[in-house]
Amino acid sequence: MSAPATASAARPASRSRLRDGALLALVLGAAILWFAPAGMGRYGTYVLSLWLVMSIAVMGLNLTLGYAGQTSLAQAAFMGLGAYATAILTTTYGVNWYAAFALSGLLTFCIGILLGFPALRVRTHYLAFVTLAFSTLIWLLLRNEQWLTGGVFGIANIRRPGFFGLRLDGALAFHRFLVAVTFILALALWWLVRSPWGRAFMALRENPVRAASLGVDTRAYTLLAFAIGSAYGGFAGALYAPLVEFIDPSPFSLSQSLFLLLMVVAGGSGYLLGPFIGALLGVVLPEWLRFAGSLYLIIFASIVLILLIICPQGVSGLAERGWQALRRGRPAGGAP
Amino acid sequence: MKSPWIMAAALAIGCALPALAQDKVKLVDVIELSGAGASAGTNFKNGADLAAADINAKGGILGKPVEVIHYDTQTNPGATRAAVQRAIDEDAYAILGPVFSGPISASMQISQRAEVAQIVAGEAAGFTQQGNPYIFRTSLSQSAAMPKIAKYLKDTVKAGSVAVVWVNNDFGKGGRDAILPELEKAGIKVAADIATEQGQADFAADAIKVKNANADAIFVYLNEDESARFLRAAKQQGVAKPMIGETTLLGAKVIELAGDAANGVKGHVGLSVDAPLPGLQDFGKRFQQKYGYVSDHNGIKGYMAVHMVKWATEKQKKLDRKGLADTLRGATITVAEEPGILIDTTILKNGDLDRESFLAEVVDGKQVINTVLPKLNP
Amino acid sequence: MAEFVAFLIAGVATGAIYALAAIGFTLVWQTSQTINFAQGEFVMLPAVLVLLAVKLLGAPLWLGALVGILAFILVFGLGFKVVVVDPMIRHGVLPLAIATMALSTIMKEGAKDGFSAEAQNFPSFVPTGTVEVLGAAVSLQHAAIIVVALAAIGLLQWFVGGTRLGRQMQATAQNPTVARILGIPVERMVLLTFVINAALAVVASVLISPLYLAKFSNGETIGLFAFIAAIVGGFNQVRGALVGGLLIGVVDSLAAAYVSTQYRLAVPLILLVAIILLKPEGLMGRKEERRI
Amino acid sequence: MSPVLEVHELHKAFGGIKAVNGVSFSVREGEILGIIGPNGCGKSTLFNCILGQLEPTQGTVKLDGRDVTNLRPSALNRLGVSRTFQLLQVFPELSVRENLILAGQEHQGSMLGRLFGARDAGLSGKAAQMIGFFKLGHLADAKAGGLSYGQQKLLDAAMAFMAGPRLVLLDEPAGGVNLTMLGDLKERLRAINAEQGATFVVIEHNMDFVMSLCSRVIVLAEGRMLAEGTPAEVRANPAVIEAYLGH
Repeated sequence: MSAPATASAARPASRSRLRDGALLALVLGAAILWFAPAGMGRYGTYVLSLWLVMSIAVMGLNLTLGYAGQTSLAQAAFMGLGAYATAILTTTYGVNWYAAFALSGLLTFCIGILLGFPALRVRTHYLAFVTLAFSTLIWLLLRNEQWLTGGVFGIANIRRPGFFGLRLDGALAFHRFLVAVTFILALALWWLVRSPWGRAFMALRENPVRAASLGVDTRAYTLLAFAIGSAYGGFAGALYAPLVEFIDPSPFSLSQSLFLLLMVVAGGSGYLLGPFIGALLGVVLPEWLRFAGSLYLIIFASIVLILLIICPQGVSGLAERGWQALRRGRPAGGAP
Repeated sequence: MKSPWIMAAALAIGCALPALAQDKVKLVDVIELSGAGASAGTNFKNGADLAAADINAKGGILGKPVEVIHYDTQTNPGATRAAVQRAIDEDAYAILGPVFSGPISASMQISQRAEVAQIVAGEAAGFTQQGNPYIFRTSLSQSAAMPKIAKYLKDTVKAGSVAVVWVNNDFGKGGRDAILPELEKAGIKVAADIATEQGQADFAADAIKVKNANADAIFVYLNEDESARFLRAAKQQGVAKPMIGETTLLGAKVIELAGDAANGVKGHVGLSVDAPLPGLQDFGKRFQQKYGYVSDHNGIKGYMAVHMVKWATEKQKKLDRKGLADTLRGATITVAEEPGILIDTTILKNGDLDRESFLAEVVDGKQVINTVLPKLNP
Repeated sequence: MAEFVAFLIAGVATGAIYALAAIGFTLVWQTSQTINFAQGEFVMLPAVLVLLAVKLLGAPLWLGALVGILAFILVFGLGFKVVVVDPMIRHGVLPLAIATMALSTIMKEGAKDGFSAEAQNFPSFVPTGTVEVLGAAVSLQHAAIIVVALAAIGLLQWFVGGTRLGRQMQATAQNPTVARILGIPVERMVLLTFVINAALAVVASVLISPLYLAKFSNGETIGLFAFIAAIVGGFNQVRGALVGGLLIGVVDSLAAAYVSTQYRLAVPLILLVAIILLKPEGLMGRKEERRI
Repeated sequence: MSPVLEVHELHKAFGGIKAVNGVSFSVREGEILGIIGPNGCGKSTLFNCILGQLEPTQGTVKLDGRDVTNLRPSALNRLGVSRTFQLLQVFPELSVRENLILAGQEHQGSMLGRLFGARDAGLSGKAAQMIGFFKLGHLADAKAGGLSYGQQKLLDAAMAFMAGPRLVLLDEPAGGVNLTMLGDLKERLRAINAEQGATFVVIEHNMDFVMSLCSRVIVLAEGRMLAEGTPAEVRANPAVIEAYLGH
């Protein structure tokens, strides 16, 4: 996944400034989303909530793929692990949701490290194939081990958490809870990618051999990129289960992993806000297109296809290019 | 970079449509139109559309036209929940569908909370056992159908051992989990227990396994096209033992696809357009006229679901959402009273159904009904 | 033993289906580093288009077949290359792979909405009947698939190695820059591989659909297995598709027989992981050069 | 005084081909050692074996008397061995400043400290100093990918010095650089050598560059050491003349 080589004259690296703009956008976004559902009905609120949950999963994959350059086709599997861990712990064992949330993150973090090991041996598409196999194996486990996971019938009546005695069962209350959690997780990721770790991840993406020669422990960072990205998948799952209040294996299949990958790329891989845009495209756009009746999925896929053809770097890439062109005082042109 | 949030808000507002005035009877069909359940869902959708057209041609329900809106579940619980939530926000009078038990389980609490009747096409046993008073079936549940099959295997086929072939989704697994205890009760040995994948490329290995199990009979519980392909593979491998199945093994689609290989297949049929009931046969003809193919049981379910709403609404003489569910619960709908129900149906307190069903056999490429099984509690 | 042979033969017969579908994977990868997630849909669609043409035009089968197949090759050979691959290829493997995912949704949904959500019979030009191979029954259709897969790979090998056009194509696959310097029309060569890919998809579709039925969702399974087969056999070798396809077919069949029907899919996947970790270029593949 | 780097009887074979065939040498503190030889003489393979990029078939590498054979590149780097590559190796999507901070950050503190510590790992000052030293001041915030070839080459070298290395191995630093830039580069390298007492090993093709920069030169041919000495001695060595003119 080589970065586009821009042979043009030196251009200002506006990334750092953009990222601080990203912080502002995060705060603003959280504020807007806190109040947005007013008068929107439970459906609109639910769709927004679902969008936030998917955004968390996409954020994780964006770290693994967009920042650290490690292709993973298993993010939905991690979401599934998190969702099932939370569902089983809270329904069967009566564990507090917050503890289950933390344990889900820990579990997926550890399994993410394990999945990272092949990445030390093989890269790019070969790595993608290994994660593809892993993703399907997890799905088979979720479906077949009925004694634990409920098998094809899934797990129903998953309770929503409370907050210091406050009940969050209502659509709006839980939505606000999700806004807060998403905001915290996004903030953590914002901090992470700005820290030296983020720099090391990007170095790993752009040139692992050179990075190693500069003392970057590529092994540790590769495993961490997988582990943290997977943990975000686990967190998303731990929120998905109480949001839908029911889980079965279908939302954690290979095709969903591919779909999450689509959201990363379409939103703009390697951009902090890319996952939000990607998940917006993947979750909210199809809902919105429902007015088109039976053709809505064709229209949705066509929009994604055309978007990618016009801008392979995704919406964020397009926005950045437009922004730069605007600042240089000339209209946003086509491809560089 | 604020644009995504604004876009999100705008899109979400676009999602939240204003409630329509009640000059129509608005039914929202939340159904599998893509993903693993698309074939079943499309049948159900067409059946419901045909029912709405029929009802509107005769002046609607209480003089108001019926409108059926279809929302795709993508065979995914999260998307299903969104669709049902939307239906309720849009003041749907009743919710039809979905078919798969995952999507049903993910959405039935929503309609329960909103006190809206949800008339589903699922056959798995579980969801009517949770005390939800707003869920209704359109077919016999597997826990009602499987005892009949076990009895048939024991008394008519006289099988001492059976090989069970099932598709590993909620439908197949549900059926398998329901038949195994019944077989045990009937003293029939399970010689082989074979799971298959939905969309599996080839059934040769499964057919060989069945053949080697050397059971007295084979119970096949797969979706229609997989049923057809399994029958063909079994024929090719020279499996000669009787093939016993449920509605999905004896349907017109299976016979069309499997050709010769379907001949001699026997079993229990809940709903069939070949049943010896004029209503069902007439429905089958008109469905084929309109859509160009033969309806499977899901098409019949869609048609019935709309007519269940019609009957109950006319019974309570008003468009009362909560009343609809109350009226349906425990009701018996007869064809004499409401021809659109196609077959006399009793709705139990938990939403399960009791009605006649059939024992059938495929002879010369046609489904022939041998026996009509009475209701469990006539 | 007889039982084992029966499973083995059944596996080979199924494996031939995967092999036939996998050839196209390896071909487009070689010339343009394109991972086509819509490959399964490429195999699903021609049969559907033929039936659709017959239905819409009310034409006899041969005419419908002609129209459907030509339309497919035009749109998904030529059109796919020009409209989707060309603008995206410069931006690396991933965006293009994602675009093919979107394309697969369009093809699948299009087949469902434009044709039917139900499976349909597809006529076969191979007579029905079975042959006995080592005491196991194999349908003539399966036998034909094996023969055609072998022939297609033989033909491709001959074409690439034995004809001027083929050698130009191979040179393009190995090093487009050098090929361009040598005066080979690289663009046209790449285009040619996409047309061949579409034509192979048509052949696969016509042969597989009588068994597998024409249905919009068929691409999912075939695509996944063809993908696994191509990787196991070797992504950068056409003959790898054959070896991988047959191996995966056999492994799948034996897994269903002796491991667990519920976990039969797991066995080919574990094989896949093992191969990637031990011999990443695949059983038959060439080592790809790694830049330092 | 013990040598900084000791290479003892290093062998590396690829299948049957012996790319490096028993090379031994040592590098003294503060010197600039040049390694020259015709194409395919094993220079780059030797480098890659010393730096842990390749596993030597046989032989040892010692840094300050400590055995570092087969140590991973990142670990070796943190012990103070830095390098540049023959082909350009900067991080194109990062700015010049970020490239430099990256080059130094892994030498500071612990892994967790880097996560929770300062964004620049306290290296902004050092990076600015390097930027000034290599005359890249006007480009500090530009993406490295947008720089000219020569500028990238300077950045590449600057990165190698960022962590204050004990030893720097430069792989063809002059390759593809125009004459003015070449002068700049040579002058900068000399200055670092003089000011910081840094020790260099330079692989080079460009004879003039090596001869004018290095204090000692090793000549490789077909995986073996052919000659060793000051630039003047090597230039006069008949075997060297033979090897070079023979090709």
